[in-house]
Amino acid sequence: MAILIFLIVMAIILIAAAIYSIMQKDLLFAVLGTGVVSLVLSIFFYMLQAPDVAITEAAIGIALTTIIFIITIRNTTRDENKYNDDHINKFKTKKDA
Amino acid sequence: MLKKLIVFLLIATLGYTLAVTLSSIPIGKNRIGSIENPETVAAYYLDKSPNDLKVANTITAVVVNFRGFDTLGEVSVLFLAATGLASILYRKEEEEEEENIRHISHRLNLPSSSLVQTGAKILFPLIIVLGIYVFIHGHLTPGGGFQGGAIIATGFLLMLVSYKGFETNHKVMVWLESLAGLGFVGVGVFGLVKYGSFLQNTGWTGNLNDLISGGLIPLIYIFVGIKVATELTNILDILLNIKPRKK
Amino acid sequence: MVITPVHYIVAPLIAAFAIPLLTKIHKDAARIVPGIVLFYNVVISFFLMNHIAEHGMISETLAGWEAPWGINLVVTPFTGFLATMVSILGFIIWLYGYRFKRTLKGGEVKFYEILQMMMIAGSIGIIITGDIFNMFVFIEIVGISAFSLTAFYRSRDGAEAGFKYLLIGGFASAFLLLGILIIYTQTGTLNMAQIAERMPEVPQQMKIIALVFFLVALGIEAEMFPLNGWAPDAYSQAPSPTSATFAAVVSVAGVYALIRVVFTMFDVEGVNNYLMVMGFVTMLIAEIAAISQKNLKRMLAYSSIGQVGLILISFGIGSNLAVFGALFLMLNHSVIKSLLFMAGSYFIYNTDDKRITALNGIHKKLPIVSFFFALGSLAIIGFPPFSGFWSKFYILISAANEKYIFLIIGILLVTIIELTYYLRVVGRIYFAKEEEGEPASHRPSINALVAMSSLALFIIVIGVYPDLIMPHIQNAADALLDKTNYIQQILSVKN
Amino acid sequence: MMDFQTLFEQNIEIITIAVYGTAIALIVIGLYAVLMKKHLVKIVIGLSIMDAGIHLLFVAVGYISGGTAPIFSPGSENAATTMVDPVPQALVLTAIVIGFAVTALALSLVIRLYKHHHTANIDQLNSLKW
Repeated sequence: MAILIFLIVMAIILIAAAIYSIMQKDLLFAVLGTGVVSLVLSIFFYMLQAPDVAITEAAIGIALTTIIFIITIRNTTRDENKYNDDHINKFKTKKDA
Repeated sequence: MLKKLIVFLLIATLGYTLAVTLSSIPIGKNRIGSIENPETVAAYYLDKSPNDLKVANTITAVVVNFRGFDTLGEVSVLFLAATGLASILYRKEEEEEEENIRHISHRLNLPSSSLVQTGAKILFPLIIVLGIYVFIHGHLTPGGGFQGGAIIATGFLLMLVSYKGFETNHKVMVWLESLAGLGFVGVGVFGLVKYGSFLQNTGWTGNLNDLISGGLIPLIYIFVGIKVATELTNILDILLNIKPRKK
Repeated sequence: MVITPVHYIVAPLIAAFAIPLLTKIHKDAARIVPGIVLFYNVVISFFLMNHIAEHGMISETLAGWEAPWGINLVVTPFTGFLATMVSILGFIIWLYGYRFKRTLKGGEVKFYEILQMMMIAGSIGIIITGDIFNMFVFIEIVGISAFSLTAFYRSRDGAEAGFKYLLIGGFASAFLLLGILIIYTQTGTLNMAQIAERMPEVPQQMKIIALVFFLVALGIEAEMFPLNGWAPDAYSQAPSPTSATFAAVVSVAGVYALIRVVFTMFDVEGVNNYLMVMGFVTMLIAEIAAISQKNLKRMLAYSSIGQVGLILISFGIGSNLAVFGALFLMLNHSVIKSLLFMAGSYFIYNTDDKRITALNGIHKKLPIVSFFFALGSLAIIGFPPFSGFWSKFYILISAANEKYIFLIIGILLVTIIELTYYLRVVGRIYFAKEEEGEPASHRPSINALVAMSSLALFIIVIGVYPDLIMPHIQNAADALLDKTNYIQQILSVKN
Repeated sequence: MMDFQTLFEQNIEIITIAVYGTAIALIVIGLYAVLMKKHLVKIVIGLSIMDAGIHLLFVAVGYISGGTAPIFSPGSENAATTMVDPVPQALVLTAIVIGFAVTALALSLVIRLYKHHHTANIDQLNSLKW
């Protein structure tokens, strides 16, 4: 029974982490949320008798995907609501019209 | 507001459709059918993998042999992604010189404490060995080329972020990358020339659960492992070495 | 070693993996090797077409597992016809682009050539594979190359168009996976012939839901309305040889995938009508949008979508003659639209301006290119002595045979719209008052001229002697419609 | 391990709801993020969550109650009848790697766009019509 409860708790954590990661305004934490999604997902895969998929998800989903997101955030912006104040259209060229 | 409504309707439709569809695909039901008289591909694979190919891990047998062509395609997807990434983030030499920051490293680094560096130094060989172990034993235990390759890439990632001066040897990387890819295709062409079917396995397969068994399958998985490791390391290397824009 | 269909994929892959090494030996290797490979694909095509004309269709097994168990590659008169067309156009586009990219430096050339070659190879893969998941993998190969090439110039708009394309492509692959999932649980197989064989046993509801997922996913690849928002941006931002490849190769592969799934895998009633209606809407909206375009490449892109709509209508009519017309139109569209993109890109290259208004009186600067553009315009509208006439003619006849009056009216209306906007451009090129300016700085190089003239020659020759190509198209149409034979031939080994 | 299997067998309805529900929720949440969010990184996050849901769905339909992982470890050489379906797992392996490739490419485009626009908000990237 304990495993069943564990499974349901895991399902709730998974959904909560997914919602958290799309609602969180601080993108760094949002990305960590997707890391949690991957982590719980790989536990799911393991419980559903898919150890190969679990290892792949762990290595690629948790480690590599998270790190490339973090690199991107570092190169762009961490705040979801950040707007560019200078007028965007000032770069517009005639050719693109 | 209208957009929100449309999106909501779209999402509700998709969710409802999936729920209805899945309710008639019950989980846990055996859809494979009899193994002796296979009607589905799954039954056939479960039958042939231990008996004909002598590969203990059926998923490896499926990925490398039965559906090996998919894996070749997948490896090339990764290769193309690395190429595309390099092309999108490529900078002309003039541009680099213009910004005059060519020789300054801007790589993302952890706060370099000696603790982190020592830890990385100790962990790095262990991770590499683990990765190699995973893809060498791909036909026996869970894991294989992708998993091993991804683990090795994590090892390189650790070194790249903890040492400012750590650089992957580009020459070696290019050679390894190309040779691993060519090795994979080469094994396939070997099957084509010798047995008349691309990627065909050799007749000799050894015994189930031996390290050296399964014919060419472990060899292919080693090539896949090296290829995946180099491609992923390449992707990380390119991304980590982006120079931040001038403030 | 005999030539087998797998060479189509293996040769480009070997080249792609080896190019990073070869460039170290010779710096022009990255430019030349893809040409050799694409030419080799043309050779394979002719060899295989000969072979199937004598011995019937080929179903090659991979990894030594017979058809339903392993992945198989199928060359029927239909897939062989499309693969031949794609490989020949791929080679011509390479020839055209050979010196076009002279301005690029070492690294960039390597990336460009690898991606371009793999996009063509992946399209051939989509066409010849007989396995639905393998098709997904090839769609991803084409997709990844296409996203990267769209953003290849690393300009602001290019990156945006690439991102947009990638996002919609991501949707497509997600939906495709869902469709594959449903089909797999219902039939227990991934081989398209076996899926088709087992399809009657699948519950109707499952069938329709899976079909909807496939239609959405492949509709995106085939530029079907309303899923084609990516196309004009991608076409207009990509390097010109890539735009030509999108029109001539990628859209063909997308339409093929859609047709293969709808015609062979599924047996749902009424999907033909759906194709017809969606094709009609696609065509009408795209052609109307094309009128208002100010950017030459965007106009050509909308025109391409319109042609794809017409192809879908024609497949939707579903009679043998209509399928024949659709395949003929696919061929014509690929050839003519590549010619238009090739010629158009020299205008843009010279005026350094993508707008149509910049073309005033350009025929004095670039007489040959202008001639090719005018030829292509007339051909795509469907003027009689050119090949475009015949495909439209057969489609109209087939619509008349099936008594679809509204289709005939629609197609004629669209022809008038096409006439308006193409002749507007041609009129500007030839009759508008020339703007002040220095003579053309970038005259077409000899290889580009050879590429364009061979396409132009094809348009004229087929326009005058359509009998040269019609038997092949007729075989292709018969092969597509003969579903039972396809299933039996592939699965015969099993029984 | 055995504990898992018996429990799974007994409570298959709850597990169906939990696993399918989670998968559908992930797909729907991901789709919502892709369609409604304004920040490019958020959109890519949505795409990868959507992919994750589909991967879970694949593994779930391949599951057979009471089944073991499809690996013939020493001592279970004849256990083929009690194994879960290996094919969806193999397909998911491919799909995960392809998904990573697409994500990496998408993020590189985000970086490139940010360099040009100094913003990653799609409302401000309006040089082409969205």
